[in-house]
Amino acid sequence: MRAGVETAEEIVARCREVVEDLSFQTVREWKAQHPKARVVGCYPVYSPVELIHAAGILPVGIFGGGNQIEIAHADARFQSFVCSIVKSTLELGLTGRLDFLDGILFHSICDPARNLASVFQRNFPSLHVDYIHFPQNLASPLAEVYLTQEYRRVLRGLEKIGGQPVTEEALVQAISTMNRWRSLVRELYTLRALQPHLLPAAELYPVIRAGTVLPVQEHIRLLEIFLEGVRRREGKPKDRIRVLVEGSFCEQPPIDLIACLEEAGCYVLDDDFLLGWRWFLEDVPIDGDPVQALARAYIHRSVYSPTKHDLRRRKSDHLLEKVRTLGADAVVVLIPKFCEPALFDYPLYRRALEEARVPHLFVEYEEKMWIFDRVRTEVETFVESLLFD
Amino acid sequence: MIYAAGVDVGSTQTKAVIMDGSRRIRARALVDTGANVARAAERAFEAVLQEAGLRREDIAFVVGTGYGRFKVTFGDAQITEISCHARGASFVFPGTRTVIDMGGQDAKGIRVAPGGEVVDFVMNDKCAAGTGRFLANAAEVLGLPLDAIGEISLAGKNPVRLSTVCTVFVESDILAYLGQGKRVEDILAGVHKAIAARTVSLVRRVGIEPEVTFTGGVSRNIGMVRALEEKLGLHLNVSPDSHYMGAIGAALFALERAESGVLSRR
Amino acid sequence: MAQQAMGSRYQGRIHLLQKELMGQYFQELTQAAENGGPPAAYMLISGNPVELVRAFGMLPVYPEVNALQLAVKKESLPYILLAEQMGYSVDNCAYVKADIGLFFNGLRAPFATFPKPTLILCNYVGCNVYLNWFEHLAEYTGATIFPLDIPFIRDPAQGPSEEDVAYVVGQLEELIAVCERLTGRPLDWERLKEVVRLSQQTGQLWAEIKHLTKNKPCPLDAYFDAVTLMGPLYCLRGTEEGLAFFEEAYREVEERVRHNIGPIPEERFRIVVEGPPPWPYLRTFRDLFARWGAVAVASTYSTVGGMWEFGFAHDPEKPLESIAMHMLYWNLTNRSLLLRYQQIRRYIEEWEADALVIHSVKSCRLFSAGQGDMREYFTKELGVPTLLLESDLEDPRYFSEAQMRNRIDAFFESLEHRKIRGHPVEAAVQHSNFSPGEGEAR
Amino acid sequence: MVIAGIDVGSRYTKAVLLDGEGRIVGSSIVRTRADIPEVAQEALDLALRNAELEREEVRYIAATGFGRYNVPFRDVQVTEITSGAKGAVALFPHTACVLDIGFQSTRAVRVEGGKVKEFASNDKCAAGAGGFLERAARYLEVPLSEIGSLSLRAQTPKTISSICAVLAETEIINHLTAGVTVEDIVGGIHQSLAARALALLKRVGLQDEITFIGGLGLQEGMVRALEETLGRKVNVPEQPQLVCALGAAVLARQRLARLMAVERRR
Ligand SMILES: Nc1ncnc2c1ncn2[C@@H]1O[C@H](COP(=O)(O)OP(=O)(O)O)[C@@H](O)[C@H]1O
Ligand SMILES: Nc1ncnc2c1ncn2[C@@H]1O[C@H](COP(=O)(O)OP(=O)(O)O)[C@@H](O)[C@H]1O
Ligand code: SF4
Ligand code: SF4
Ligand code: SF4
Repeated sequence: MRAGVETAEEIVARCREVVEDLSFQTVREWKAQHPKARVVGCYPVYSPVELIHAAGILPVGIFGGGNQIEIAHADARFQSFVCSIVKSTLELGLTGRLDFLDGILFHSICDPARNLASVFQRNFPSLHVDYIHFPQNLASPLAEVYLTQEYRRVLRGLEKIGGQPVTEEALVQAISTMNRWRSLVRELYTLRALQPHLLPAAELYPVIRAGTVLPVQEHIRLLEIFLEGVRRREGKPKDRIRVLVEGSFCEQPPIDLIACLEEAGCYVLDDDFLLGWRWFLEDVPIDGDPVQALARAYIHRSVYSPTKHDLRRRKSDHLLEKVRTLGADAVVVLIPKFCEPALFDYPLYRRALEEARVPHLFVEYEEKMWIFDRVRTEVETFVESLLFD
Repeated sequence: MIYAAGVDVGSTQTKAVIMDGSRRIRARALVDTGANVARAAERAFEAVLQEAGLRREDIAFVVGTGYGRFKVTFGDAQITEISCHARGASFVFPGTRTVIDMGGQDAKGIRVAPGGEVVDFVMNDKCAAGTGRFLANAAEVLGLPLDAIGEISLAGKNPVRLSTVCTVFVESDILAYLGQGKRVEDILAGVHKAIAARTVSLVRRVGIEPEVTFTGGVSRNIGMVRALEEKLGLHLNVSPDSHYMGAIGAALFALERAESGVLSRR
Repeated sequence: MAQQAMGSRYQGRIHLLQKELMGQYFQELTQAAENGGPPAAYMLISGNPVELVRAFGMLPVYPEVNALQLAVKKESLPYILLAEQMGYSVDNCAYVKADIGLFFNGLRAPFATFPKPTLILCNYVGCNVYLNWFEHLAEYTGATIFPLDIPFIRDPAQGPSEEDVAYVVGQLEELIAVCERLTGRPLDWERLKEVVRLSQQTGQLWAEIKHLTKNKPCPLDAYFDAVTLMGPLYCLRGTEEGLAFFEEAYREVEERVRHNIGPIPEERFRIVVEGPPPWPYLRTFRDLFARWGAVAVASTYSTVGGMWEFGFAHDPEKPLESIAMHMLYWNLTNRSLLLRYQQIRRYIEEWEADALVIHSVKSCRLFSAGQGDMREYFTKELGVPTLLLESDLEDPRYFSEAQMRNRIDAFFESLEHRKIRGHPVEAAVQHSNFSPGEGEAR
Repeated sequence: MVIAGIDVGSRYTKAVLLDGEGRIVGSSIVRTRADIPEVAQEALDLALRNAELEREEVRYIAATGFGRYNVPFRDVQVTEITSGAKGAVALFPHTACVLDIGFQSTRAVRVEGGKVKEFASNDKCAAGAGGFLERAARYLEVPLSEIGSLSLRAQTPKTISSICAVLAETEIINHLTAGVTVEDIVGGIHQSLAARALALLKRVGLQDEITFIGGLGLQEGMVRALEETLGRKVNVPEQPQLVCALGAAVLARQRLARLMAVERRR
């Protein structure tokens, strides 16, 4: 996909196409054009894509199969009570749709995802499967040392796939490219938080998600054009409530579900979609040892999420702070069914939100949903309870 | 001549078969299970005896199977329907390696060894989604006889996508599609397709190896046969006796036991 | 179709003894809760560092043990419901819910009252839910929490790296500082070594008992009876009573081997069981197998706390390193699924089992997520007859006896037919380049 | 001036008419069919006929229920959760919790200052609502309208443990075979539904007063089971099925008043 002179709307449409294409045509084409190139898949969350870029490899986000895939093989491997993304990701693999991958990275986010790494290992013996262990004791000074070593270990695997040693310059280059990408994403998020009526989440999401598939430089250009286009938009806000969406950090909601949320009367000020890619709060410094800088960035500068257990500060405090800074009316806790980490956060959020008298709505979804009547009723009721007297 | 009987007390229908020493099926009977399970077993047994022109004393051994097997009070032994369907299917189609059994409330996949022994099996329970009942409900909502919907579904060219496979909620889904002006055959094609997909994904767990024999009441539904065949890309063995496969298997076990002189009641 | 008479449940000396010991343990906890006592350290079963806790004279409390006790006594549901009212999902691990419910019930259970934690030691070993669980407990109780981060065994072909061990030992040192602060006294290294030595001996006996189950008939059920030995293994490891208990247990099992006594009158099938037991229906579940003369000769569940039978022993001379190795490598939960396949395969081969039974529990995705793949591996690659059953370890709402029975009966019927007809198991071995790593010395 | 509220439920479509003072002047209940626009029209017409009013007199119409968007002649739509709460508060001003059990779903709503504060619903699976009772009634061969009084006569209610509505039917069969009376079975079903309702109410925070609405409110046995389970009295409107339609009409009336005020200011 080449970024020509396009309107923001065209970009949205094309990005949506890229995102919903289960055969990863764009990646396949890219690989065909770059015969020696390698591709490594990243399962959410917190993928160190910089390492992959530095190894000269294209990182591709593997975010499950959405609502257009039929699960025919994977549900024999994973039971009914396991979340959809685990099954659909395996289904993508078992049906050959991931055969362009040379490797895939999983992370210590939850038990099903970890076991999925093993199942991939067994079912795809020629694929390089790595599993990154993120430290869970972030208050300890040992964590940084450990994660730096862990990243170096991952790098060694990537070097094998990429067929070349990774230089410090390459790492610095990759970090600064991703810094640029992330700062654009942050700009879009900031713009949206201030003027959500100009940039619906159902548009922002596919545009950013396309960045998990397209080569980063190409996507950066796209984001720049998109940002320009959105800045030129005009319009007046409608009578809607302003919400934060929390909980969909891993398995992604269907785009039409996001749209449904907005049509039912919400402006989304912030969300935690696609945390796999956009996980730094600030730029990663590029002085000093780059691998160590990345490790440090994870420990000190990354966003909170259900799978990061940082006892230095309660997640509910983070959430409340976000509510206050953005001036949100309410929080929509949008959680994928069977996602234990996210479901576990909910009772604590609920306690804190109730104490702070911030209204919230709990909604469960599955990526495979394609009918949203129930969710719509729930959200509408919620909106009605806040807007009507 | 020695005779043995198999009585398969299903959740929906009770089937009975009498087999003679040369392994010929002498008689079959089918009754609705209804509320009184023990009574249904009795009724089916009486009916099959009458059909065969035999008396109780003529039957050397009776095996009860099916979910109500423990209610076959006159039986000499109980064997699960999984073993019986495997056995029956291998008897009728000796090349059988995989059995798909779809009954009123459950679906099963069974992998069998050449002699008819069960190598592996899976079944769905806890939820009646995508079973015979599902089809029966669909037929009811559409006001069609159950034995007609399979045929009609074959005419559906644009199957609808169902939002649920819940046996109870399928009703409202169908109503909604009718409301949208969808054609009955397309709705039915969608219904069959949805169940076939679900069943195949269940049965895949045991590994689908040809030949595949389709048993249970739903095998009488030609629409389901075709939908499964399409999904599997394989031909399915279906016999007029497929609905009786569990009872046939039970009768075979009964005959074996009678012949080997195992007459002790459990 | 001979099924065996019911009620032939093994009730030997060690069962009575363990009842007594666990009763004393719960009494000690109640005592501490009501009248004060040594500071309580909450800990998780998996690869627990109880040695360190004991060396500081703290009381080990295992919320998992409490939760499962509630379930065994069929008391878990009200506690689970209490937690669900607070917003915990029906899909969250029910151990956690029962425990949270217990906390909001004033830490009072029908069989004991539990002391408030002084230290919440999150010995995070494999299970990500632990992190949530203890994070919540810390928030509710306000107690000091220490997350002990244990890197997962990522590469099934390799054990932990040197960095991994150093990282864990480093954290243990941090933990020691925390315990010193909480108890107000420095660590007595001699005492630690002594505790570790007791653990070493206990582990040795446990390993030997597990090897005795290779005998025919198998002297005790390595699933249903092994779980009775697990309470003392966690709660009393590193104490003299604990060691004495295992000495007695070894004597008894060994005696049974000499007299060819098994847990049921006739051993007809030897099975390996994977997955935790359905605690609320333990007896019913056991009887469903006993009817068929099926005896578990090995189980993975009995290795969650540690895996001694494959050669692990604590080393009193290297207390911290051996505790670290125990947590990193020598327990089931911190190992990848593929290592578990390998473990089960060894059980099937070396313990000469006929079949594998997988009990898949909804609560515990650590155990269960992917067991379908395990089933594929054992049936399709190795041709091992495998039965997969689903229920739960804590939540009584997920157990249906009729369905369980149907499956179990069908499974043993087929095993029996095969035995009778002398058909070898049809080993449908398909081409596969995979074989689980060979990480352990045999 | 007449204001209408129309509740398109999955089983029944209900209409309520209010006059300018907010008094109920007419109502109707018709069975929901696939062609929702027509059904809604029918319900409105029937209510008008009952009230002896003309269509032209209707000034404002609010639609609610799952089919709210399919009422083409509506002026505004609200969800059945909001309208149910509104209606319950209109009838019982001290309502703190609303329990609504209809054909497909059970909903619990906590109300604060007349507004919905929190809600939870059970509608993924058919197991916990009125549809299940309808099927059970058919199975037990008793008219739906008698279920409520039958259940009152239960001596030792037999609860249903199956989570699935379809499989629960098998359980019912088993109870029947075991000689359990129809009264005890129906009583047991009501108890099971009450237990589920309690769990749901607890999720939103159980508080007095509780108003019970929806079609299940028509069944005295259900009300009693609920009161026993909750250990307290519940408010049951005379026509529990109409409450959502009423609530919609009440909202519509407020809306209209506000619009008219704005108009007048202009
Ligand atoms: N003639 C027929 N045409 C289509 N479907 C049929 C026919 N007869 C029975 N069935 C289906 O078979 C089911 C009963 O199958 P059966 O194997 O007897 O089940 P079970 O053993 O559980 O009672 C019924 O629910 C129905 O859907
Ligand atoms: N006359 C009646 N007597 C007893 N129960 C009834 C009666 N009419 C309806 N019901 C019960 O009420 C349910 C329908 O309730 P309703 O609130 O109208 O549902 P919905 O709004 O979802 O269409 C039916 O499923 C039935 O169980
Ligand atoms: S959605 Fe939740 S449970 Fe599923 S893989 Fe992601 S983090 Fe794990
Ligand atoms: S998920 Fe499993 S290991 Fe983790 S706390 Fe629950 S039962 Fe224990
Ligand atoms: S979804 Fe439907 S079929 Fe499945 S358990 Fe619920 S009521 Fe039964």
